[in-house]
Amino acid sequence: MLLEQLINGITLGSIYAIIALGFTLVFGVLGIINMAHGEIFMFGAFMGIIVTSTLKWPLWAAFLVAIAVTAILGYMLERFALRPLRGKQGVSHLAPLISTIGVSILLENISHHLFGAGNHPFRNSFAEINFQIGSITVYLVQIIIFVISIILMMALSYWLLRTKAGKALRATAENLETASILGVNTKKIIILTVIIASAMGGIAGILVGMAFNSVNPQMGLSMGLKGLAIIILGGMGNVKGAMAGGLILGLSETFVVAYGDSGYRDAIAFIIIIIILLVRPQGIFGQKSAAEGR
Amino acid sequence: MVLEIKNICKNFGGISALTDVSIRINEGEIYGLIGPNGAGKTTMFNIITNMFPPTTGDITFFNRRITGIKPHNITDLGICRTFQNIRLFSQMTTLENVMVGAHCRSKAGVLSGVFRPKSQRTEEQQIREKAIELLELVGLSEYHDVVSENLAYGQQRRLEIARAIASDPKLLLLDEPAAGMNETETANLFDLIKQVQARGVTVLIIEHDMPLVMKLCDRITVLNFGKKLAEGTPEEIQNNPAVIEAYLGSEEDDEIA
Amino acid sequence: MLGEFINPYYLQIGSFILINIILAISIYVTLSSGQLSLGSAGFMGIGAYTSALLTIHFDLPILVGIIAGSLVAGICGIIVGLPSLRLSGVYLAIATLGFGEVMRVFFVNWESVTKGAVGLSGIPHIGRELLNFFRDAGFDPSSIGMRNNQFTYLLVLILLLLINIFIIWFFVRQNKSRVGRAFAAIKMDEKAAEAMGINITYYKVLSFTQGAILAGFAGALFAHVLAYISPADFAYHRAIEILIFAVFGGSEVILGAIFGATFMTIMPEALRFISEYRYMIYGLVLIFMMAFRPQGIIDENIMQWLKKKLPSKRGRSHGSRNQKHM
Amino acid sequence: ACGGNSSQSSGEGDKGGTINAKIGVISYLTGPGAAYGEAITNGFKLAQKEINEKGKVNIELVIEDSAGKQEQALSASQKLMSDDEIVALLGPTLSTEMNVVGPEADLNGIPIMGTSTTAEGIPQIGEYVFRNSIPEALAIPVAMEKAVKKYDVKKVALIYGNDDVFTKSGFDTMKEEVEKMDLEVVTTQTFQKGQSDYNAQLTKIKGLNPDLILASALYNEGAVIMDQARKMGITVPFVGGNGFNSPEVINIAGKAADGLFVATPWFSEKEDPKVQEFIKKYETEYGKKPDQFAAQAYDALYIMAEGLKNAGEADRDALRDALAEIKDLEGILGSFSFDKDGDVEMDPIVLTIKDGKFQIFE
Amino acid sequence: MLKVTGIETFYDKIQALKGISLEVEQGKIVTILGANGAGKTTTMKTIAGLLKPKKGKIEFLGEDITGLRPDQLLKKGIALVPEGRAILSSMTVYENLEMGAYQRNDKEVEQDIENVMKLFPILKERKTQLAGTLSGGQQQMLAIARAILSKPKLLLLDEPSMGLAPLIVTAIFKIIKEIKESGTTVLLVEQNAKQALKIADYGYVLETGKVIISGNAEDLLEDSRIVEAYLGKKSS
Ligand SMILES: Nc1ncnc2c1ncn2[C@@H]1O[C@H](COP(=O)(O)OP(=O)(O)OP(=O)(O)O)[C@@H](O)[C@H]1O
Ligand SMILES: Nc1ncnc2c1ncn2[C@@H]1O[C@H](COP(=O)(O)OP(=O)(O)OP(=O)(O)O)[C@@H](O)[C@H]1O
Ligand SMILES: CC(C)C[C@H](N)C(=O)O
Ligand SMILES: [Mg+2]
Ligand SMILES: [Mg+2]
Repeated sequence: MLLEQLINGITLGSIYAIIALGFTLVFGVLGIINMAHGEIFMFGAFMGIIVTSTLKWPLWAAFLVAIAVTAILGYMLERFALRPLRGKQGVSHLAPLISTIGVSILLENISHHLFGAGNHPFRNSFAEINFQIGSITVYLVQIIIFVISIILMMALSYWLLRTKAGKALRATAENLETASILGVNTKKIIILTVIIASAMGGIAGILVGMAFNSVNPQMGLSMGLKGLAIIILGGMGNVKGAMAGGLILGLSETFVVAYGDSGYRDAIAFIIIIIILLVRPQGIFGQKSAAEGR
Repeated sequence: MVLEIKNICKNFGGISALTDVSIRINEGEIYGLIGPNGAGKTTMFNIITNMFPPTTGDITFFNRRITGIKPHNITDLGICRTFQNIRLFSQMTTLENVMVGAHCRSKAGVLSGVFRPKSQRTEEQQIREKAIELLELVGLSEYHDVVSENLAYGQQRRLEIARAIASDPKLLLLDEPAAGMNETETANLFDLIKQVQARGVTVLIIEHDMPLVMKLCDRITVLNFGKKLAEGTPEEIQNNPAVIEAYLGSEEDDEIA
Repeated sequence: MLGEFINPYYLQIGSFILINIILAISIYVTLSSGQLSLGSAGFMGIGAYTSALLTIHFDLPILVGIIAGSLVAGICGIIVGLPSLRLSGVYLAIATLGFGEVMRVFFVNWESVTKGAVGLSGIPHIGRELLNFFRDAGFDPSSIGMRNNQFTYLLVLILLLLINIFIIWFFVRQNKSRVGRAFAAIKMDEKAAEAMGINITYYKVLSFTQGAILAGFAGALFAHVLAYISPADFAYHRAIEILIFAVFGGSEVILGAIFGATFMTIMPEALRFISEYRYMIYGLVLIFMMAFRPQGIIDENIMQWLKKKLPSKRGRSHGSRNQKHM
Repeated sequence: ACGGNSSQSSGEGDKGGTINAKIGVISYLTGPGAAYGEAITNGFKLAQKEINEKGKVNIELVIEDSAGKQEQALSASQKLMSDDEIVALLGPTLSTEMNVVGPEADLNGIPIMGTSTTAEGIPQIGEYVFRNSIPEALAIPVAMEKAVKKYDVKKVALIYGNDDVFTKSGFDTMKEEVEKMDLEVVTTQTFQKGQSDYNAQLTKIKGLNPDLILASALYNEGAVIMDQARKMGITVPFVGGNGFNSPEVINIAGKAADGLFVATPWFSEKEDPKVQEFIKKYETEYGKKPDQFAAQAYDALYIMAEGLKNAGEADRDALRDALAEIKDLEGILGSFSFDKDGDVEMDPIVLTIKDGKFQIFE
Repeated sequence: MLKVTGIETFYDKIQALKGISLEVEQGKIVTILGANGAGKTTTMKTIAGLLKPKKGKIEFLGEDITGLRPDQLLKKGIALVPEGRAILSSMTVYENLEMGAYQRNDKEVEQDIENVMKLFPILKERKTQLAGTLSGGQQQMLAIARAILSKPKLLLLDEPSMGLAPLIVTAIFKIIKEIKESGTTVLLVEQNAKQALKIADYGYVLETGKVIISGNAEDLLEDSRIVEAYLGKKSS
């Protein structure tokens, strides 16, 4: 039981973490909460279904198509919902929040229109591969999800902290103007970031589709909300924090169900963040901003 | 004695920004706080106004211990500051900025603000008149309805001073008020600070503009690496070899440049 | 006669607009001190449930229920507002959004009192109660040629309109006072405000609580206008919708919040004829408006322009940046 | 497919005794539950066409979207009610919406009939409120009894969506019935709308080894629950409510759907020619199989037509009285009558899924 | 090497530059003087590509560079130390320096970083401190050091001495001279008019967005208009 629940929790947590990484990346660079990330993720999941079930192509093609489509969506998001707001005078920090909410509403309704309202099954023989360990069934997909989330986290950490491009990205995050006079092509960096984040959402979408066999136009919302909770939990723009936050949330949701009252499952994410924020207002791994009384 | 700084130490992580600094400032003085970059001057201001607490040490203001008191209460007691990096309420007009400065000297709450009894109207009128007067003092009265972020740099610095004075401070803390000003503007600033002093306000000023400091201050403390290096009148400081070596440099250095 | 001019459908929409305006103002008030709170939906729920339960179980008059609902929401506002002081920006936004979610889950799970997801029905309806009152007084709406629902909704609308006028007046005046200046100062630079002697704890909690009271008040009205509430009414979507009202209309000035609430309530109704596409259009409108007017439809410049156009000295609404002219 | 305003009324001339009537429809057409609203309006339109062709009554439908939200449902109902020519309302889709719209319609004296609202207490809202959908309180016990008998059930586990009025009231019925039947409840689990991971709940259920799982869920969630349960190795049967009864369950869950029991008035394999004709027509018109909601809507419009015929005129009060009188009307769901409250009187049948197909469970 | 002709720059509708023309010769130090709000910073930002001029032309080494992005200009060899020390406060001192060499791919970067840290020893001491927690003056040094690391052909300095201690001001001017001697051309904006003119070869004086005086630095030092307006009565 315990072991089984642990596996459930880690699987869920890893998924949350991958989604949160996408949020964190965009927040880290643009200081914007991309409210449409959940919907982009949902589109990734639908691409998986279309490619494997409708077109009957192999699974790897599904990943490629999902990455391509979500990357394009990411580009369009940047082009039409974020770029017009950048560098304009008098733009309140709320504007990008609202325009990405607009994108999320639009995407949800488009997918509703294209794919219909209900759940779509993700049928794939790969999703059926499992091992029997004692009385416990472990699915290969679960292991893959965990591994991918770890790989993505490490790759992102390394990229941000050690590579030149990563540093340029952090510089852009902090101050667009400064980064540009240091020679960073900020426009390119921003597009790149949004595209990478979106593609990560696309990957997560397929993984979720395979793991839970349920894909619908609304799935972006609840996953998106969890993702938001996690980046706050871990500290905005912090890669390790996203991973840790994802696992904490996945495990605690699972254990609330296993040993507590499943009715409170949806609240647990926010109860945890409220508690953590009171102790560490900047999140578990977040840093306090410098320069107080100058 | 207006302000007594007793054995202040401040550590940030491993860096000790201030080590055992004591200063006593008398009523009516203009007191200078100078020293190399990173010596801990701004940090001292932050500790006096309790933006953060000292690691050890105490500060008393008119013999009252003010360490640990909330910043807004410190302003209430009569200490007000300006910032090294100008921090005006950028979207407000010049006049409104100064009126905010008078906040702690007025008391209208929500209900009287909304229902406007006589007392509130008189108070509001007084604040406004006072703000206008202060704008005149700093030479900004013609800009009263300009949004403050559209003011030129030097004007913003003067506005910050007006805003601080609006809180009727007994002690005014100025952090590099002359930074970014040319010499003519600096000369105007000198006159302004003198006028403030004439109103009975004690001034503690951080400044790197030596001609200004030497002309303006009655006494000066020099900090270096968080420690007190010297204290004295401008002449004493100017001729103190340790200060020259650490901070002022000699005229010859100047000529090499 | 009269009945022909009064379409309860429009009255109904009008009532929702007026309730939404109060909600938009609730977020505007918290924003005016620089705090982005997405807890409005939660406070709205608290107000709605409190008032509904009191009027259903204790037979209290609706008025008492509504006042109690606003107060309870206000108290919760203080309780949430105090610890939230340590948070700012998005952290605050998401923590308060979380508070709303927690409240919703709480309403769902506290079945013995809230009836869970089934919701509370049989809540006294303001209009119907008023109708009964008039009937008892010997007045029948048909005597002036109105049907029952026309009459009830007309009463509701008039009542809400009066409430709105008062609330707007109140916050416009507050804005122009010492308290309003303190809010604005905190919004622009918290540290500097503190250094100028403003008790930021007090003012931040004050504006947070005012927002909570307004949201609770709107929630209570909502309960007595719909006569039925369930936890789903106070979920994430509501919080986001309220945020959109304020930001879309322009979060800097109170008129923006009012305009936003009005526009965003009417739009889905006006688009009924293309029902399938109307939420797509809603999304597109958000994207485009933000691209063209990121500060919201109504901002300071428009206010200035309006003031010039309407030379009347008593402009109905001014923003935080008041008294441009002495 | 289902546009906003009004679909065409075909009868051109008022010959003889044709009764012309406008009926308002409030349906869930945008948002997560739009699939239900779509099936329902399709059912209405199909029936409308047939009825108008027969010529006795000529019905015009005015369809409004509620997006599944109470305020919108109320606005829509106000819009419809304020049109004096509209004699009755059909819908709204959800019980939550009906709880708001019902009292308003009752107050204004316009008959309203739910075709999919299955929660407790709906027809009791007022004299003018009716429904033709079988309430969960009627359907679920029947299915439970049969399943319990067949599998000799002693221990049950419950799982339900606790943030939705419909699944919650279905659960209440299940719980009541469990107590009546004296079964042991090993655990009660809940889930929330939009959730996609039920593994934690199911793992717990699995550990407690129930003989039967009672699941109050809409088909979207229900199908996924079954799928995940079977993957985990839970093999016991499921009993679900009316929301669970949809061909979509088989579509989503595949062979994992085997072992589901539901009680319903609607069975598509019934050898009644009326039923088969309906299915054929529906499929040619809309390209998919009708579900119970389409069927209930279809019957509902016939009930309205019958009421109008009996009332003899398109008048709200007359129609109400005529509706209340309706007895033993034959429809595709079977023989139909209203009880004294305006609730449906009908015996449901129990279906089970076997080999990927709904079958009558004997 | 730099030739600016008739540039006009706007902030929304406010015209900050009303047709500025100036020229910077290779290997020289040219200084721009002017009161607060005269348009000095705007000129620098326009040259560095942060602002786009509505009218006018900017040429660098004979090539039209009007309207290019800052990163493209840096590639061509124009680096800016902006007013108000735009350091990256959430990155460490060392990372800030690395960012200075962002466009370089040669192997000497590390060595060069060591060298500039010798120029400003405090930076070496605070290598791993977050730049945002440096004192005001330390930040200014970091900003200059960072710009040097991009090895520019033309260095634009906007009030580099602001907020610096007297000794450091002296040092900074010395460094500027050294930079020039090492072959980099410098365009310098200063409030400290006297010091600036002392090291400069040529000077321009701006007023409300226009050039009102220009000439050789020595001549300007003597110019009565300048003495009065910028060197103040009390120039020691
Ligand atoms: N939050 C902090 N964390 C770490 N170190 C800090 C922090 N704040 C200040 N310091 C360090 O404390 C020292 C003193 O800084 P302070 O700002 O007081 O200098 P200052 O004397 O005002 O210098 P300047 O004249 O350049 O403004 C500096 O070395 C600075 O790097
Ligand atoms: N972001 C801005 N928006 C609007 N007006 C601006 C902006 N920045 C500068 N200005 C205006 O443009 C004019 C020129 O400003 P600029 O900053 O170039 O002056 P400066 O010569 O650098 O002054 P200082 O010595 O204070 O740095 C000023 O009148 C200023 O008010
Ligand atoms: C469409 C159906 C699932 C509606 C459900 N029977 C209800 O009463 O809410
Ligand atoms: Mg300092
Ligand atoms: Mg400048």
